[in-house]
Amino acid sequence: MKRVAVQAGDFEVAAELAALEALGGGGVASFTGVVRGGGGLVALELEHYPAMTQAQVDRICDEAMTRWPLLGLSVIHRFGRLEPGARIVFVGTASRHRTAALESCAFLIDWLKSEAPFWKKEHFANGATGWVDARVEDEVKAKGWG
Amino acid sequence: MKRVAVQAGDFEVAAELAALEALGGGGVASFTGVVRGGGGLVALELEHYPAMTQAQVDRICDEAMTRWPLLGLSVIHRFGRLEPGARIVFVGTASRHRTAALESCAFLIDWLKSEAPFWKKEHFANGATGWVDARVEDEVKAKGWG
Amino acid sequence: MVALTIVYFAWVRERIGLDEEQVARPEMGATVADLMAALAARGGGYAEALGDATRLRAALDQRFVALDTVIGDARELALFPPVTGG
Amino acid sequence: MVALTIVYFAWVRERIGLDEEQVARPEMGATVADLMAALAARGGGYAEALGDATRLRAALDQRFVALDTVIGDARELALFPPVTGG
Repeated sequence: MKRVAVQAGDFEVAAELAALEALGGGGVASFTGVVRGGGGLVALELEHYPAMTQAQVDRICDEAMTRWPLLGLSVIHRFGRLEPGARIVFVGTASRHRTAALESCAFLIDWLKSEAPFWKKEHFANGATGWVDARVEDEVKAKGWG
Repeated sequence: MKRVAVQAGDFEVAAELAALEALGGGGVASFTGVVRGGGGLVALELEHYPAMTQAQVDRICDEAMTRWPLLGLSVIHRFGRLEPGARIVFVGTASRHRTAALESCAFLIDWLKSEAPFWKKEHFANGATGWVDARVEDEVKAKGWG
Repeated sequence: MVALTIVYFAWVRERIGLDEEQVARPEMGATVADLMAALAARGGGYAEALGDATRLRAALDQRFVALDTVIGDARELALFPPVTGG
Repeated sequence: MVALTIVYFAWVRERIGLDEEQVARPEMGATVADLMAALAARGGGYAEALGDATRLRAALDQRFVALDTVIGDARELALFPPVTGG
């Protein structure tokens, strides 16, 4: 099972996890990224490269499936305007081996951060806006997977 | 937020994750262990040491909270008779840093495997039963956290 | 001094045929391993369950301890195989 | 040969003021960096957006490429800052 979705709308984490649990693998790992508030942030705007995004996320998932013995994975990435508390991204993996499930989950989120064509713009209460800078440590982390 | 439950009944993963997401941390990681079928297994029976279990799991959680900057965690471990497909254990962590959420989740499940007083007995369709042997690699993994 | 409660789990419990029992408190300085050896000397299920210390783990008053730990004034000793939770 | 489509994202798009445009296909052997320099030479928003190549990344036909990659017969070039998804 490989499920990849790039969408504006929210999603049900429970449904994704239930599908992964049903694969009978023994272990399901997940990571959910949520818009962090504070500092007067009113919204995060996620721009992406529609012609590329789905194929690129798909490629990252295929890479994870060749590296770890996974029974299934599910990756959902949202775009558009998201307010604090909203989910941005979900990664779920199922495997017979808990280490494979957890490591591939970490790999996928690291790779999404540095290899998926999304850009975040912050909107603040005072009207200011700013594009989020890529963090060097994210690129280092993704490269760390070799 | 620290939630520890040792219980016979099932639980709602969605509710646990929602509580962790609501902490506003940015990242929520989880691991769910499910009874693996196959080989004629009809049930797994989980015995535990009631006077010790809750306190010991609590201690493992405190250890995770001193090692990583967590906003919250939730650990649920079931006991009693569980059929293939049933959830056994859930670990959820929330942090501002995705690495902290994912690593502490891996730490908690590794430690639960080697430091929580549970024992698994397998029941097979032909009436045979057998206690699951501890795996050396699990002890090595838990020790790997130092 | 009060008796010592011993609780057994998993196949240790099954082989001995008891969840729990009270025993006379061992002499001062006795370790968990010493008591295990004394129990194993009873033969039968005790020998089967406790004969090979390398396969066993212990807790004193609900804390994991090494088998060479002195029992002292602990109230409860638990004997069991390595844990397999998670 | 058909024109080359260039698509812009994030602050590159904002500074140039365009989502996408068609340009004459650069001469054979030209790299992404060569084209970026030519576009920056237009001045204004182009210079602001594309003047510092170290801050930019590119994709040719929806595949990430290094800036010294030859454009060749690619149909679509994307120029953008380092990605910040996840």
